[in-house]
Amino acid sequence: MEDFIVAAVKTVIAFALLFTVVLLLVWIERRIVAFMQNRLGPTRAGPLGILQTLADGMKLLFKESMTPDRVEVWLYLAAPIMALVPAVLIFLVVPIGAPITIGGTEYTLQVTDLNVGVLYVLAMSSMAVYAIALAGWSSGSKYPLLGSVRSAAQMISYEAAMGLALVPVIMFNGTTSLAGIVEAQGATYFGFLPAWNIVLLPSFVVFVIAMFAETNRAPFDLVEAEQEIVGGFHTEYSGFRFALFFLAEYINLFNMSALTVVFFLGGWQGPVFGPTVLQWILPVIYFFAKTFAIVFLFIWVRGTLPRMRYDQLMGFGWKRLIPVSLAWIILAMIAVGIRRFGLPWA
Amino acid sequence: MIDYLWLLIALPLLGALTLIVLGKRIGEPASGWLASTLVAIPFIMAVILAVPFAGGAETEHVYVFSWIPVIGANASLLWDPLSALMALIVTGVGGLIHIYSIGYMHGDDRYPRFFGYMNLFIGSMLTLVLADNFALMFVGWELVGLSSYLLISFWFSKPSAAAAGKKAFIVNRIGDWGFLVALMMIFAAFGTLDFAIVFARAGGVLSVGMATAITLMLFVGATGKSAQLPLYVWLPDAMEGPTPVSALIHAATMVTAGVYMIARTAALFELAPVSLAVVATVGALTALFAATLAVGQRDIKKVLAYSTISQLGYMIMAVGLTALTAGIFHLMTHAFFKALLFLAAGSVIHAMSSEQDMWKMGGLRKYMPTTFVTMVIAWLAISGVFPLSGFWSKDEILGAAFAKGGWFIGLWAIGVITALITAFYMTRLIILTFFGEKRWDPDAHPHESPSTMTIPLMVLAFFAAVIGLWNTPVRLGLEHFLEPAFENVTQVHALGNLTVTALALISLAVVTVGILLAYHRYGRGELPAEDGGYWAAALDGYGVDDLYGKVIVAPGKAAATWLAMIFDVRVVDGIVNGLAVVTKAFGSSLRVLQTGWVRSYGAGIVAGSLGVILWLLLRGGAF
Amino acid sequence: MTEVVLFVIFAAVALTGAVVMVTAKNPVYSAMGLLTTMFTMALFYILLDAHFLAVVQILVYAGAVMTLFLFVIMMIGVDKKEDTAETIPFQRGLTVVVGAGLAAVVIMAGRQAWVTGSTAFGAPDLNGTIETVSDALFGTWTVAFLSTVFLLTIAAVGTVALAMFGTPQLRDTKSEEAP
Amino acid sequence: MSWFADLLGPWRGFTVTWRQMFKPKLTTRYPKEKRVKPQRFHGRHTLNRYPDGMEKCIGCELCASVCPARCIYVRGADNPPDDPVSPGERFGFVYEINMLRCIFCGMCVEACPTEAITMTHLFEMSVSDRQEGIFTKDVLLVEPDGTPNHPLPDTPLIDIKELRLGDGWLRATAPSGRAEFEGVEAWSPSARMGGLAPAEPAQKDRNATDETGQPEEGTDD
Amino acid sequence: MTVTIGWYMSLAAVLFAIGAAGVLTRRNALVMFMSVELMLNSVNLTFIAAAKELGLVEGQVAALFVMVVAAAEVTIGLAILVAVFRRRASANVDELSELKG
Repeated sequence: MEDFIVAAVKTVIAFALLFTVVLLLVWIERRIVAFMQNRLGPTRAGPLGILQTLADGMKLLFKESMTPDRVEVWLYLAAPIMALVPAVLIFLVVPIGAPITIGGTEYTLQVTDLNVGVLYVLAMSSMAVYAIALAGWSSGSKYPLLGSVRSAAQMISYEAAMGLALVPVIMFNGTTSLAGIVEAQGATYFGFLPAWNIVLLPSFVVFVIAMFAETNRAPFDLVEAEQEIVGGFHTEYSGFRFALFFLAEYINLFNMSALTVVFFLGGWQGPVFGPTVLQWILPVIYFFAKTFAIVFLFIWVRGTLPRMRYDQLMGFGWKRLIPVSLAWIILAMIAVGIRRFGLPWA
Repeated sequence: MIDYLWLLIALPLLGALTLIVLGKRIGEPASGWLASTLVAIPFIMAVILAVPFAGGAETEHVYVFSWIPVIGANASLLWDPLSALMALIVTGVGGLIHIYSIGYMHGDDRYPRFFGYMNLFIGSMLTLVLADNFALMFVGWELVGLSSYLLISFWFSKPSAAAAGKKAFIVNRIGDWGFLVALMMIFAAFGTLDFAIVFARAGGVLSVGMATAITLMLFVGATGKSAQLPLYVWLPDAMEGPTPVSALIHAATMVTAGVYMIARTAALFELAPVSLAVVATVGALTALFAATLAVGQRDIKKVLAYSTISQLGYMIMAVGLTALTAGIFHLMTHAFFKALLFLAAGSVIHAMSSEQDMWKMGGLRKYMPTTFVTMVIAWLAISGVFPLSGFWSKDEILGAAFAKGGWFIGLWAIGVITALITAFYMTRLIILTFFGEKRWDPDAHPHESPSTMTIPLMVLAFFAAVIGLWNTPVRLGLEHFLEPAFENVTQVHALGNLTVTALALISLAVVTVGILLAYHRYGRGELPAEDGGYWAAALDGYGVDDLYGKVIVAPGKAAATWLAMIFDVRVVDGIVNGLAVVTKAFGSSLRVLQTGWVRSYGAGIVAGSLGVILWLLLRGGAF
Repeated sequence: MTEVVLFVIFAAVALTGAVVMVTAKNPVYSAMGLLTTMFTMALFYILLDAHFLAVVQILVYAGAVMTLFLFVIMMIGVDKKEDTAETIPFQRGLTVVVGAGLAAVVIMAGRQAWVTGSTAFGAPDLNGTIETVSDALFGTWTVAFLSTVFLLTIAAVGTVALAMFGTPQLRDTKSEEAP
Repeated sequence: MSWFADLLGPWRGFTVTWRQMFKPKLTTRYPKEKRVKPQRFHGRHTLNRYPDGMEKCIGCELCASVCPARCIYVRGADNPPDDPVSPGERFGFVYEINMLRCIFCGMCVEACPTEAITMTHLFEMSVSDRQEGIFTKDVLLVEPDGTPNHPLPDTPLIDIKELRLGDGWLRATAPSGRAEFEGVEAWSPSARMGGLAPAEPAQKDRNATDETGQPEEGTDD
Repeated sequence: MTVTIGWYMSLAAVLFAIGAAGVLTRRNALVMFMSVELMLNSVNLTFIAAAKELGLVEGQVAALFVMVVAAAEVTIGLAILVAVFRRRASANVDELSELKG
């Protein structure tokens, strides 16, 4: 029973955290992109406009949710939910801080630690395709359909690269549990260099690029390329249903940044000192600092790079990323083999 | 290091693969050097590994990987003094011939391919001699046959070369058949093909009859590979191949495989006196027969080819007398001096722009001093002049024959006569080639060969001269060296010193007579006209080929024609067509079921599987 | 007891999904039904301690196979409603017979001792973690595993070939019409 | 080193966006700060009056006929003799502009023979109903004091002062005026920067000097 | 009351039967394909249930192989389907009966 309560509390906290973070995230993105374009961005709602997203959300909540004529109603209604659910589910396995001990019981700062965490993450991120594909198809309109077909192909393609990019990480750390991967990155080289998986640089690069494509962000935001296909899959959505898509997109953005941190940047690892409470808080701070650094990278890229053409996108995915990942897996395999079993002639 | 024994085989095979696949890219001199290096490295390894045997090291069995464990045939290698000696000869002489070929094959279109085949041969031969069981030995046996075929017909655009390659292959197949039958009999008798087990249990398991059958079959294999009567016919024709090939395969190494095989299986032969007698007799007869043929040849390489057959006869005779050390000793010395002879002949042919007829040579000693000197050493060695290698090894065989006594004395006599003829025809060869007047075409410009060719000649000449001193009756070095390999076999040894000396004096005298006779006939200006009668018959190989053609080939062809034209058309095709008619009728009646609808097929599949499951359930019990 | 409740709920969902899959007029709904069934399968696998298989089930079936299905459905269009009138003679009768046979087999098999006899999963603990499965996969079943590698490669090559050389007719007619 | 520069080439764009983040922002924080609009800004229309309060519009419908968006509706009527609305024979009895269709091209202003219709700097025109988008004469006509009318004059968005500065009133003489405006400088028009000379005498004074009742053309030249 | 392997076997049998019915009655090739997938899935369930019952990991390995084969089968099958569709503009299997005997 106690386990159940702990799990429930954790889940509630995770949800609250996730939605708060997303509210912040939208604001941060709008502000930073504005700054990059010599603008100010939202400044009105709340101090520095920090409540702008909340205001937008309220607006969308109270707007009329229209259901166009020629939609497949059930799928049309289900699609936004199918977008949100996997996005939220991914966050459940992300460790956001070091385990803390209260009254002799150890609590991990993640809702649950699966021993197949990496695969779970991949599985859930592949679920995101359904929402987009179904939204586009069920809208009964051509732009959404085009957008969703594009997105299905794009996400399948980049999922492969993403999964391959994670293989060296798994080999290197010898575990598929996210907590385990973070733990494994706690060591140091030469006593001071943190042993983060960023040493697997090709993996990191491939993962980050695939991440951009998976979250449909610039420069891979063909799914919603306004100039060509209006709004893409969510053209026919309005009101709160649109808000759900929007929310899912930003939750995905945050999740992916968090996963990058977990896989490559040492998770919550960092120098810990001071009293116990500080020792609990510092890892969380490290984690969020790193995550927001990746988020900033997302925004920076969006502010800088133009959108790719569709054939460039697919060509890049299949002809560059996947071969590079495969070659790198072989190299990493040799390296891990040598590390574990010694040189072949020794 | 013994664990890396497999590299001995693997390196040449690797070279073969590389050169056959990538040869064109590697180019002309480089591929020759690559091939030579890949033979030289095994040679060095073999030397390092063989040295401990001088100090009485143990026999080693090196397990490489599991192959067909059921029949006791794993890829495992045997490293005892005998195989070590063979490996040294193969890689050492082979390496020198490789280097020689770099110069000899210069300018050939398929230069890299040649070295690829040569490496393939070296690898195969090492497989043969290092094998730890009959199956692996057979693999090597077949592979040397293959590479021999490839190399004989290397210049396959020449019809005679292509025919010679086929002939060698087919004749060898007859011998291989014998070997294979022997293998099956061994497996039937012992349940394994592993050398160690077979030899250890041979005495207990085999009856005399069985042993005789097995060993005779093995000997059929040996006659094929070692060109003994009656399967010798392929060897003279094999001279169509490039001369280094003749030197390496058809003089020094491959043809000695039969000798090696009999020596290796001596434990079986020992149980079958009849077989031993057959072996010794066939060897002696072959020696004499081939020697008489050698006298009548005009082609320099043919002389050497028949000479090889003759010398192989000596070796076979030796192993047939169970004078194994003597046989192997002669094998070794022969490898050196015969390789040297061939290479020197090749050098001459090279200089004379591919002229092989001795009647168109003469007086070459001034133009090719190195070749001349080395060839003279080889001549003296093969003729059995005192202290050169041939003297020691041949006399040991003759001594063994004499020592065995009884009717084997007859064999000794044949050996002595053969020695006389040998001295005669070798002297004839030397005189015709290097002495006397120039009889060659005025356009030819004989010249000494490049150093890649002469250096191997000199090295071989050195060994041909001195290697015999290893095993003099005074100091039996080789005998001690090989002792661990033959510890289970009772060998024949020459008699006391007095007899040995007497026998040596006899053979020396005979040799001197032979040389003098030849000098008398050829060395004094005018050459005798050699045509008609014996000479024509000898040039024709006594018509043995024609005989084989009439007795074996023609009936075979007739039978094949009947089978192809009558039996196949009427009976075999009739059965096949009949089946087709039946099937067609059956099929057209079943066509109705083929509706083209996937779903009806699906229903059929499900119904069928349901039926099977139902039957299983009704039959009762768990599945 | 919890297990029973979970099993019943999941089984109900799985059966609903399967029935929807077979009966839906629109292939997209069929796909959704199958997707539901596959998810519940993954849940069953978790109940059966095959965690790795559960995730792989979602990854392969839900993530890849069904996505592909959806993609193809969208690509070749689903506007045409299926005609339900049976055109193949005997098909309906055959289906009924086969269905009856299947029911009979299920009932007969259900009465076998190995189905009714066991009371619970009392066998040795088997946790389908990655380690356990991969030990078997890369130990005993290496050859089979490598064969699947070849199979997948062949499938990929075959798909590409079909996609590349699939439409000779269309191209021909166009080039004929052009002049 | 050029190869190194080539290698960096694709990444140079990131430095551009990075630098931009720290540059001063161009945003004007409207409505807290307001930009000075260009002098010839095409804002909302007004219907002007003569300084004496008479409407300038004579109901000629030239503006309506020239309008490319067909958004002006005018109906003229005869001036009541006892209480003339405009100085001439007729006046604009109905004057409506559909602002939802107007494209702010200014052709009406050019077409107007009496300069009755002009454009102001007023652009905050949001409405909550399509019906409200049709601006009637009530809204369009300036107040007697010359202030442009506005539906929501009290919202902080409206800067009447600016409107006064920026309106498009053109100086003109009225053939006749009302007595109550006599000698009053009713507003500070801004057709010309820096103010305007005092209003002309009232009509009755004009009548004293010029009996014809016609405006004196060319007197300003 | 506990869940025994029989429960899983029965469920799998029913699912298999539903899949078989789909193959036999539907004529949209896509839906037939899905029915085949359902049948494969039900077999996987029996494999894994048996693996649990017997404590053998081989059941799970077999299920894994089934998944791999299913994936390969789907890619090729759908590619064929698309190729057929391009030529005939129809996914109705009853119209594809050229191989009629």
